[in-house]
Amino acid sequence: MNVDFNIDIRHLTRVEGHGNIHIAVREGRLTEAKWAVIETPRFFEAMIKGISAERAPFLTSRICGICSISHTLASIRALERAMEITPPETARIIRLLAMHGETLSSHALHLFFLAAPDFLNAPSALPIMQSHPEIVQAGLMLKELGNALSIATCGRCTHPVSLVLGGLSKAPSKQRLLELKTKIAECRPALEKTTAFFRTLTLPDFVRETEFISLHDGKSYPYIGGDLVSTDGVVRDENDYLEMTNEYLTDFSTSKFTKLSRQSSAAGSLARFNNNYDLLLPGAKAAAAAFGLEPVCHNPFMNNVAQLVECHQIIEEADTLINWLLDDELRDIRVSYKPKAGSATGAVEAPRGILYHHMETDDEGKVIKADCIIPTTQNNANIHYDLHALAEQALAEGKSEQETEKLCVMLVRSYDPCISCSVH
Amino acid sequence: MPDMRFTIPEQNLNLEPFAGRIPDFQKKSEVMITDKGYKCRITNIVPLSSHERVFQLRIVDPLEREVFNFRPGQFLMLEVPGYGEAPISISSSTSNHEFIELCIRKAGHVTSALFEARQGAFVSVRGPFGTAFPMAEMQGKNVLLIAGGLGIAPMRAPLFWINDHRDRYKEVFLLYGAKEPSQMLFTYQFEEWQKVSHVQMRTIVEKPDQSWTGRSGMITALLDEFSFNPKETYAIVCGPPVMFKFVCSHLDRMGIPMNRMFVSLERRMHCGMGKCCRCMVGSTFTCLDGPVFDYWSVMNLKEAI
Amino acid sequence: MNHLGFKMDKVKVGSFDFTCCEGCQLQLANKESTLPDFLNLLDIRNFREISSERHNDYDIALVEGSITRSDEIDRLKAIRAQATVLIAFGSCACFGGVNNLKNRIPQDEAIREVYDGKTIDTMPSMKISDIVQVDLSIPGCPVSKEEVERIVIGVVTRSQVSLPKYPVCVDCKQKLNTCLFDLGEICLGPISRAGCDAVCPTGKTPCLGCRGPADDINFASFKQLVKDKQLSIADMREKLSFYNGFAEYLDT
Amino acid sequence: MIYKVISKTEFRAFIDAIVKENRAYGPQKVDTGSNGKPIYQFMPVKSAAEIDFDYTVTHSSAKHFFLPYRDELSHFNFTDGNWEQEVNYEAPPTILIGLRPCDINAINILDDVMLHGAYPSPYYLARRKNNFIIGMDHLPLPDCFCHSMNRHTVNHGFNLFCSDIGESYYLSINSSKAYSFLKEFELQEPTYEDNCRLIERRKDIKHSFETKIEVSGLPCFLDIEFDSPIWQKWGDKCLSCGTCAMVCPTCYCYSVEERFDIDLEGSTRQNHLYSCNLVDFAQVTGGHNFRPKNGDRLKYRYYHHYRGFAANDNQQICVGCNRCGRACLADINPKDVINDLRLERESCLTCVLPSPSKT
Repeated sequence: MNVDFNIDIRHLTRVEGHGNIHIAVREGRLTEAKWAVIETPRFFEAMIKGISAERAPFLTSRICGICSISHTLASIRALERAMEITPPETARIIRLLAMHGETLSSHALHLFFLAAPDFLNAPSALPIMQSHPEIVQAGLMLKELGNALSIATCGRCTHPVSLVLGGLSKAPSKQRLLELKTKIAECRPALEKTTAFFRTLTLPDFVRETEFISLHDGKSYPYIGGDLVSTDGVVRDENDYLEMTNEYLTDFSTSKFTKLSRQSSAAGSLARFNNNYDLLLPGAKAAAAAFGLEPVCHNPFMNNVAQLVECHQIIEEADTLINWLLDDELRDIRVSYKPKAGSATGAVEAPRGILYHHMETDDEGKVIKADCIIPTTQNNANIHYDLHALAEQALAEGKSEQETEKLCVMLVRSYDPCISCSVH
Repeated sequence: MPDMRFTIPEQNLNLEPFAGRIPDFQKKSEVMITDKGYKCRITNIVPLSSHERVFQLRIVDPLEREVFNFRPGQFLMLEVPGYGEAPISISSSTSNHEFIELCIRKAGHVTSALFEARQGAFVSVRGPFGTAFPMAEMQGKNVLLIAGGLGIAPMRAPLFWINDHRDRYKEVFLLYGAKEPSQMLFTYQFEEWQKVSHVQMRTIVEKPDQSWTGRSGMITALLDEFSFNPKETYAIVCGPPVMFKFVCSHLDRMGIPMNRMFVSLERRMHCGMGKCCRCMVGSTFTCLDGPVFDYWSVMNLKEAI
Repeated sequence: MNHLGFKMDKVKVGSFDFTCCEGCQLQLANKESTLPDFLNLLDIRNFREISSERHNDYDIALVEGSITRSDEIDRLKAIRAQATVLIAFGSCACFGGVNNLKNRIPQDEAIREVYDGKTIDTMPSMKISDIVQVDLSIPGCPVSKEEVERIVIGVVTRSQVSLPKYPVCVDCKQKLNTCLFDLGEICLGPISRAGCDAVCPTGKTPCLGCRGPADDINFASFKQLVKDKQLSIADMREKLSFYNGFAEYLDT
Repeated sequence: MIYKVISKTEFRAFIDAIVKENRAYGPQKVDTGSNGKPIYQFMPVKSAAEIDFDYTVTHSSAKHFFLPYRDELSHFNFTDGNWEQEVNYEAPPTILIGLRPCDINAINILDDVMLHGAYPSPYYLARRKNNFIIGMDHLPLPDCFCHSMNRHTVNHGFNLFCSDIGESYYLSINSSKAYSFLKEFELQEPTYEDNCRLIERRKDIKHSFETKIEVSGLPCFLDIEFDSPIWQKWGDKCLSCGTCAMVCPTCYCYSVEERFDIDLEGSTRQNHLYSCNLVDFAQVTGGHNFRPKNGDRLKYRYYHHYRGFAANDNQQICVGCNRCGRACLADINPKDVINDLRLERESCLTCVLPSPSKT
């Protein structure tokens, strides 16, 4: 079969940020498959220099509009570790709840607004609102619950206001917590409906052996801090994050690439799932079983399913955390601290995967050096090489140009890339 | 189970704390009227110029139409649902119970929306509010009406009143000035005012064009064309603040007592009922104590002009 | 809606992002309870973040982000040429936002710091109005969905479209918040434009002025206040420069 | 009015019983300022234990229970080519605990404005008649000047008033509802000693005022000083942030806004508490601002408070709680402004004009 075609997608839609896909086929053979991030760089690591540690998390929050809470907490964790601040337990729980809110709402946004249209052959979620109103309604409910969790715990769902060094500036009221509990109960049927709906969709069959990296602390499903582990057996301390990432520059992308034991590696829901399956709650495990999802899964399209499994996990956990908080006085939420020189890494599991902020402070508490490594950065190389393998498989199966193009964009979307975030 | 001994039931009249100054709860209708307007149908729209139109409104409910009464000089709060309210002076005859006429310039977003509305659409009015021109006090005297620009709109109500009771007044003069001939409003009524109402009328424009054959200049120039006894004359001056300021000082020099000159002030109003305080001039409310003030009071009001 | 005998048309909207975190566009999908009604007001012609459909016949352009690369200037000018109403959406678009913090550092130094000196196409951050005419501004980091709803309704119905002219303190006091100055912190509430529902002081963190200055602010008195309370002028300057909304006051 | 005495423990039991069954608000410590002093506000309470009975003064007044910061005036429901207007001003019964005499006086002043003028407000009335007010006296703070405004005592406008006479409260019961609630608790007839203690307490309060403002003749002064440079001087300090009006118990100026519902099926007319200090208070359609300067706007607030407006019989509406002075970041307070004004006038009279007797 002698076909020549180019797939050239500029500014891929339904993802956060600007990325391009280039596929070139000459005489039926794949000659080029490229994932290029063309986002404008913002130089956060440069602009943060000289900013007070107190303000720094508010700045790094602005790296990303979707996972701002993760960025805030990664910076806070790095700075608290650098300046030896231990936040109170109550604050730790509330922060965790804030993060759950963000992950839930981000997953819901991705599943219903960005990914689902592909499976239903729609250009966006807007026509789905007409064709499948009850599904969109369920998605909106989950997203709203996520936002409500974040708003109650840190004041706002995008760019949180009350997450501060040393703990929290304000605790949620018991009244708000009780309202959240009711909301969670109301959302359970929506989650069931969502799961049932996604089971009706067919995910492309594609596998490429991949090394998955995530946090792991052995006690609970990972969110904030812990060891850095990979499915290839690598284990590192949080502060040794550079050994996990090995960033390098390519000439076609403004976002850097990373690698560990192989050519590329992946982070995200599927990575967390693959490394921490045993720590999932029964409900989440049951959801995974319903999709036949088992660790270690190497199909990147299954990241969508892993996100849905995590929604189950988060809703269960959030309920438990709220119960803990309802038994608490909610008074001890912030410790005071003295600025000091130091340096440390804060690693958190953002919705899209492991996120590192490394901060160095001087003795006045000003940030003198910072390094942020974003999950999408860690996925770029994997997306790039996946595209290559996927395009080859499609050609081998005799798929048309249109079919190949659709598979490629679906692949990129499965990673739920957060591109502006990756070019920070 | 709630302990009923300590529960305050809903809507319990709790009168004691008012200590003898209990508001009149019984006259509930009077309390209500102030916030729910009269629903009106726009029965006619008369274009006057590119930016000014007369809107003829008819109160929908026959009973309300019967009740609605006003005096020359009073204003209404006109509500265009969705867009909000604007204070508008009433431009029609007090004896006309069928229609209310409002002469409106397209200025803010409320009036702009009204200009889009079709004939037959419904709007709402609250009021009438404010003070009126003292038509009774003027009886047996000359009446000098001086209007500048859109100031002719509030002037129509006293003109209609005078027409209805022409024998009670001596000489009536109407001086009307506009910036340009095209901005002269109600030209179609000039003849009626002069012939039927026996009003001596003169017009003047600041910037004449080719079509204009009349006088040009400042409105005060027209005063020389009439002779009357200033001690026996009342004046009503409506127009932009700068205009009534110099007209009134001119009249003062002519010898008309300051408390016999009446002007209508305009301020931003949000309630029309003396509560929001947006229309305060000095310590007076334009909506309650005005909009009609005698010139002596205006002189004594801080920030009036 | 034709209760007055005239019909409202949906507005044809395009949403575009430049250098930013895209958090403001994300707000459009928030406030889920009114989301279907909100989307019903709009005919979305171009919105890369949520839809694959792209048309270039929009009347209203929401423009998010600041300008930091030459190709963005051309894209922005093309949007301006098409749009009847161009709305600067968010603090980055209105003032340059946090992106302007990089302008404090020489460009080569910033590139060396982040990209090991590799050739990177970038330039000092600029706000939208530095390049093209802006018809309406909705400041905020991120924008408040409530305000966006209000302004979109205003545009659709041609009713009043305006931002509050008064400072954040009005809304903050209405929430019965404790004044952050009483807690020993510098808050930009007294000089920043209201409309955010005082979300930061309500979370007990100081206002950083993401909505820029209110109308006709008394900056001299504010500076005196910081001095009188013996708070740090350096801290005040860091807050004032955070979103670049107060650029004109920094040297005074 | 019926007078009784109740022990403090029994009083708490009574409060506990009524707050449990009703929507209730009482003073609560919400924060500690950086100066170490507690900050109080009227907050929703569900038991007597949540109330700080020995509080000093709340940061914000109780005004918003009667004049909410935002209040719906009416709602329009649109149909094809037509609409209906709905007006609803019902308010749920609410118990307010611990209001100071100046706070209750402030509500009485609002009654004059909202209920006794030309157009009584049904919205205010609905709330006023459904609020059950329990007042409590207190020793003044160093900067309180309600005595100067003669607002440090109150004899109407409340359902129940408690004077602290040591181990017990001396109750002034001013409504049958309060009396029927109290009947379930142990009350004593005031003894001769109780009466003496009450008089002592009142004397004590009266003599504890450290801040005094001379307000006699102020209306006239304010008229004369309308163009005084004093206003510019204080205006230069004013941040025009509206804080004073928000915390004030009597500032009631408002703004009316109309907004479409998001589905465009209706619209809502709201009033919104405003302040004459805010920059666009006197701005009219077309953009002209009658009071573009901070000083002009600040003057208006003082004019309204100490001269009074025609609509409320020209009475002074300030009650002397000094909430505005305490909350003002620019350190503007009535005492200093009025003293300044007085000083200006008096020095002017003595230096410039010869005394009439000498001419």
